[in-house]
Amino acid sequence: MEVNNKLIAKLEVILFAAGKPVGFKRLVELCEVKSGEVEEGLKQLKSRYETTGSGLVVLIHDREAVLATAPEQANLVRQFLKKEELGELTRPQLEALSVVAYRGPLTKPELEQIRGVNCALILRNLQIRGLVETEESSSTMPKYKVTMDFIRYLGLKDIKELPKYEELIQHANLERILAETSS
Amino acid sequence: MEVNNKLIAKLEVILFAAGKPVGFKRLVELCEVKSGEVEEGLKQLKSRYETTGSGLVVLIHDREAVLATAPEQANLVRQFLKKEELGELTRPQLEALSVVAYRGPLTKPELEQIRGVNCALILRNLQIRGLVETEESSSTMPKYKVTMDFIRYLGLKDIKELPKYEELIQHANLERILAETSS
Amino acid sequence: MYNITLEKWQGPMDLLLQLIEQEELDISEVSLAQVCDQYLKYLAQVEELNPAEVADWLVVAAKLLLIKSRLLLPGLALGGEEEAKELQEQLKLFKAYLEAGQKIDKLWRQGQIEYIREKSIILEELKRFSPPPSGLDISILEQTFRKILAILEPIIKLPQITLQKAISLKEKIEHLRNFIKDHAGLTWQHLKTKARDKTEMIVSFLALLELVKQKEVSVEQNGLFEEISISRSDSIHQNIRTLDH
Repeated sequence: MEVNNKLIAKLEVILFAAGKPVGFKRLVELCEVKSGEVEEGLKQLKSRYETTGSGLVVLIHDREAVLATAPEQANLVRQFLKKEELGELTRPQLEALSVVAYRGPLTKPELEQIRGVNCALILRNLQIRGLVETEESSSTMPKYKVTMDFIRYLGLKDIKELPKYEELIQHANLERILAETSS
Repeated sequence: MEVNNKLIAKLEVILFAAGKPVGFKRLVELCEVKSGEVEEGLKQLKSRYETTGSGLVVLIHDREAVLATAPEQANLVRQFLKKEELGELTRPQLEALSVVAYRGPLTKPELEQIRGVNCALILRNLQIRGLVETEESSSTMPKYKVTMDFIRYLGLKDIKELPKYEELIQHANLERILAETSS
Repeated sequence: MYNITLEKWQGPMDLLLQLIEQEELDISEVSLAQVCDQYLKYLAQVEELNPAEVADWLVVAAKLLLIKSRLLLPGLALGGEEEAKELQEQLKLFKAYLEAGQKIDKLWRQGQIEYIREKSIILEELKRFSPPPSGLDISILEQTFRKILAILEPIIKLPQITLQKAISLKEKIEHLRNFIKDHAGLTWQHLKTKARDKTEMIVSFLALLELVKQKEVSVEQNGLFEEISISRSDSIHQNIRTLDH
């Protein structure tokens, strides 16, 4: 079957952005083509990755597709994740963590207002490490707080046992800077 | 430079697994090669994505690389991830941003000299939006520069694609040389 | 007269550039002198609108006045060649970046964002609680949080600081006004040497012009390039020349 390159690029983009298996049905919907075309497109994407000597592979199983790293690269991925994501905390990570610990649960914009820098990647990392998690909330904006694992790791039963907890979270500077987020 | 395909595959795997910008330094460490080889490998990976008509692109900025979706795929990704569009940039933000983009890294007083107004709040807002960051430096005065997010949001592959980049950057360089020789 | 409100201007450079462009002039010393009065008119409104930025606007006002006076009254020997050159350069540079900013805005609005994956990929085996290898305790958290609270201090105070700067400039003008009024028979030369730096000299001159305009003092110059003497209007009423036009 003739499948145009545009479709292949679209499939690649969706699989990349997803980072997990995506069903054929969803792919058909998003690409606005027939099911057979999606299957053919995936086949061609798969063979393109194979022939260019890429480190990535397209896996197809049970009418789902995923873009993943080749099995022989697992060690490299492990090494990378250990160093980059699970190594020592960087200064900005530690700072964000201390704010979430004392002032959490709080939203990302609130954290950013206090820190004065963008915290998207920092929060992503703290979540991977299991130090921070989002709280179930009815509002649209998720709130971040430290995990029970982290509280226990610090030797505490409750995060409110942090030194000078009451005094520090009632600091006037915090209220005033947060007042600016809402305005 | 001759770079073997294995290195290119490794770089691709790391960038894919990271899903965020990775510094050249880390790439050198993980691939156990010289810095020049990483740079050459990235260049070849970048051009492979371009020539195969892939939906993905390799972006390089400020000695970091990231794997991202191609600019023309933005609508598809937005639909898939249900992403909202970015808010507008205000005029003062645009002004400050263009100075930092063409002239950065530069200090706050240098920026203020050009804009003629105090820029503390603007810089803070741009940092919170993730468009500007400070450079790690030993000097007391932090220097500001644009981020990889800035490159990504504008759909550029390289900061050199900014309108009139060469012209404006030459202007800045010339002034710098003049200032240095006169002092 | 242009019907524009000041909220539109993002700063003195922005306004200055618009004034020059509306007159269809190039950026030059002459055109800066030409738009000086219009600029001052706007400045009067800016003070009411955004006190936090008055200082920035005043500095440019002082430079413009100096440039204008220099062209009108070369005999004053005010200096100011440097200020004129600097302001022109600053304005040209500002214009270039302003235009570049508009192009950045165009790209931004196209929304052709290059997306990265939002979530990280993590190997199943690494999905576990991972504190930093070298450890972390509550005292580090406390210290870090205290530092962050301290850093917030100047940010919260920011609007007040700019305001203070503005007030001190205005106070300086007020102070000089009183000084001039109290010392009838002063010469410009005297005032000039009293100034600690160029900015203060410019501000002195600004104050002097203001007083002349309000007819509180008179200035007298017997010939081109000669000493200018300043006196209270109630003591001398002869040979008044306002420097205002």
